[in-house]
Amino acid sequence: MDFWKDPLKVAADWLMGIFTGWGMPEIAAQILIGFLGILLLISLLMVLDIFLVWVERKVVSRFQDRIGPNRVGPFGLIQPFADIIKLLIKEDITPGGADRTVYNLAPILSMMSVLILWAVVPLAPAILGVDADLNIGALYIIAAGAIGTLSIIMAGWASNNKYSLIGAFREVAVMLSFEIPMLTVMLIPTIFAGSMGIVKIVNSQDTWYFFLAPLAALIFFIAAIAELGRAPFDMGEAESELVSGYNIEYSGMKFGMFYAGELLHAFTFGGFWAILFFGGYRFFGLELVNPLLAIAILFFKAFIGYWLIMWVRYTLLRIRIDHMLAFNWKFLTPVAFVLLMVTALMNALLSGLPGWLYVSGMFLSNVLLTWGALEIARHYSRGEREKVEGKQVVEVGH
Amino acid sequence: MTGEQITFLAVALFTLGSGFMVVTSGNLVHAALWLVSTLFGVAVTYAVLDASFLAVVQVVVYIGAIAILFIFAVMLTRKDMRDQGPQMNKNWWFGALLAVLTFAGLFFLLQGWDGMSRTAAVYPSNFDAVSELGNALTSPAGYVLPFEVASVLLVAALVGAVYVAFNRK
Amino acid sequence: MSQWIYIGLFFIVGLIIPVGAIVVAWILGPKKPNPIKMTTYECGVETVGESWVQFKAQYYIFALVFLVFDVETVFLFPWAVKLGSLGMFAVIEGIIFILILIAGLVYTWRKGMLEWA
Amino acid sequence: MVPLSWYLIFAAALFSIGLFGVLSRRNAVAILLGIELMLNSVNINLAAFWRYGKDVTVMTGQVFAIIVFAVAAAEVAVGLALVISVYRRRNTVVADEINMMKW
Repeated sequence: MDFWKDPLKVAADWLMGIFTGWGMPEIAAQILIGFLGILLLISLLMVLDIFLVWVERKVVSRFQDRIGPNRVGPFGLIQPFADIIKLLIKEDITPGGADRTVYNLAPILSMMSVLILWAVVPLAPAILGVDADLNIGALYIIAAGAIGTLSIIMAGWASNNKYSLIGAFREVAVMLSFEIPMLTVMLIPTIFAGSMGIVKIVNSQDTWYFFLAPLAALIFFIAAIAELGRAPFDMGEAESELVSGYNIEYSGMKFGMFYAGELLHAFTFGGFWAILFFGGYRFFGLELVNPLLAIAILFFKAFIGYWLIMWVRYTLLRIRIDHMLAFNWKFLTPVAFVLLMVTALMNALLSGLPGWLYVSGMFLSNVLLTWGALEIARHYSRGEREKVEGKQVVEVGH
Repeated sequence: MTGEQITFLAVALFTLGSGFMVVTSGNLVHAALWLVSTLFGVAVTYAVLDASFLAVVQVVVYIGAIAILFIFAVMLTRKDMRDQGPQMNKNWWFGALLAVLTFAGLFFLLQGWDGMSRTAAVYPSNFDAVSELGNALTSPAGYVLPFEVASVLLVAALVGAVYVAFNRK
Repeated sequence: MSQWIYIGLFFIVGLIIPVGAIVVAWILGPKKPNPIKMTTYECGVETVGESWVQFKAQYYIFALVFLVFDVETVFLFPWAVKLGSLGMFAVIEGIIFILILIAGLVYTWRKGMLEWA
Repeated sequence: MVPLSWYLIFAAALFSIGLFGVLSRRNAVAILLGIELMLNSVNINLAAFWRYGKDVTVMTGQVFAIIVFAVAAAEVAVGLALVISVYRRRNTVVADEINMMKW
């Protein structure tokens, strides 16, 4: 009975008993248990990652009206394992002019920047030390992203290839630019929760923050796609022009690290989207029944976010880099700043009011702001178009 | 030796070692990458000091922005991948002497100070440093003016940098 | 501090796993390098000149603008944490801060620095 | 526990390394790298004094450190812009050769 209520705690206590029985000091035993827990979590994530390869391939083929992998195992489920074996026994080629140390370090850092994100993911209401409630969780996400950015520029530079350098520069420019709206909208859950700690943000979401700030959720989603370097923002690895961007010279397992890191990163950002705006592991009190159920809820929500990211990826075309950066700096960033000001103001003005009025006021202000921003953008773009094409623009019915 | 002391020594050695590589490395991109590892070591030092906010801001601002800007600048100001010529000027031995003297002087000065062996203040168990920092930065009794002036300073820096480097006429 | 021990463990495990995967692949994989294999891949076309290409200064400008905005947004985090309990004064203060920020953005925009020319 | 002196000596060593970089490097970008090291050592001191002061609830040390972050960012932005501006006009970043103000 006790075991099913909190299996991880029971396991931790059991291990604690064993380790202290060996004469190990309690602190060392605790750290060792933490280490084992983290090792378990990350190993499970790597297994999930292998599974994500299959999901991604299956989903893209459905989007493109194909069948996808279906030969190895039922529904092609064993396919990713075959891929892993191929990656493992493939020759690892280092290009002649490469800067070896930096070249080898880049894929490792790329994978690490994704794995360390899980340090602040709150998996369930009560789970051993893995979900350290840092009071700076929101910024930690950006900090991990900074290491990812660095790994890309390292890969691009060390490969000694024109394409990879250009790809890395584009990718980094896009990632840096979209970090500003992302940081700005991350301030909005912080304002509502009164804390940067991810656990506090989840716990204070009695109404999902999506209803308080739908525009912020949308901006976060767009910025996350750009941060991941996925289509329509996959400028860094534009296959048709840059071959593969920053990871062109990588082969074998090192390329596998970039690829697996990208997929897990997308899934993780789906998770963060759920955590910041859709209540994380919370689902009408269901999370209190059993921690494993709470983890299942979180992963389900993360999968929905991941699926949306895939949907966008396989539906939209790649955007040109100048359009992409202009979209960020001239539209997304100002909108995010105005949204932040409006949210802060509304939060102060509406704070005394009953719950439903507060929520609807916030929601309405967001909708109004979205409408206003789109109107201004449409007006501006019409003006631009007239400048280019002369005064012959006729509004074409949709 | 407690665990904290061992951690501190390891981090300090790592940081100083990479700091030394920053100033001696012949390849400037390598120097910038060594700077990243130095900055990361400093971030870990902040974490050891319980200054969580500073640790994360160190990574976000220094590694995520300043180091990247340095790498960009290095690549923008070079004609090819490799640097030519010596990286040290002919008076480098004088610089080294001065640096050693500075360190010796600081060490000597610190020796005479009686606060040196001070141990850390008690850290209240439910103390939220970030919240307290927000209080200090925004309450009228705190540092409102520096907070606003920092914003003006950064915008001024942006305007100045854009004007100096990229004035297209 | 105790939270940072776990974060540190995450960093260590996060390093061990990719390093382990790459080392295993290195042990298992064949190693038969030859000069053709090791050349730079540029779609089969012979590589011309150094890999260093003069890249656009525009990339640098975006990094520069990013740096300034990054620092300023980070400044806002302690403000946002404390916003609920400080009332109107803090809100107005934050709005002034953001307006100064937007002034910087507008200046850069007007100067034509955000164009990909 | 780590005594305060360790942090101060660590910071002093980092400062000296940065000083060496500033004094002996030829490349202007590398000189700025040295300045970054020096600013970081100052920040370590500020954080250490915050932690080792009488009362951790007094945040002055951390506020100072954050202002130093802003100053460092501004310094890098303007410094590198100057270097790039000089590079565009003189085609060099070697500090010895930048002598337009010398007669």
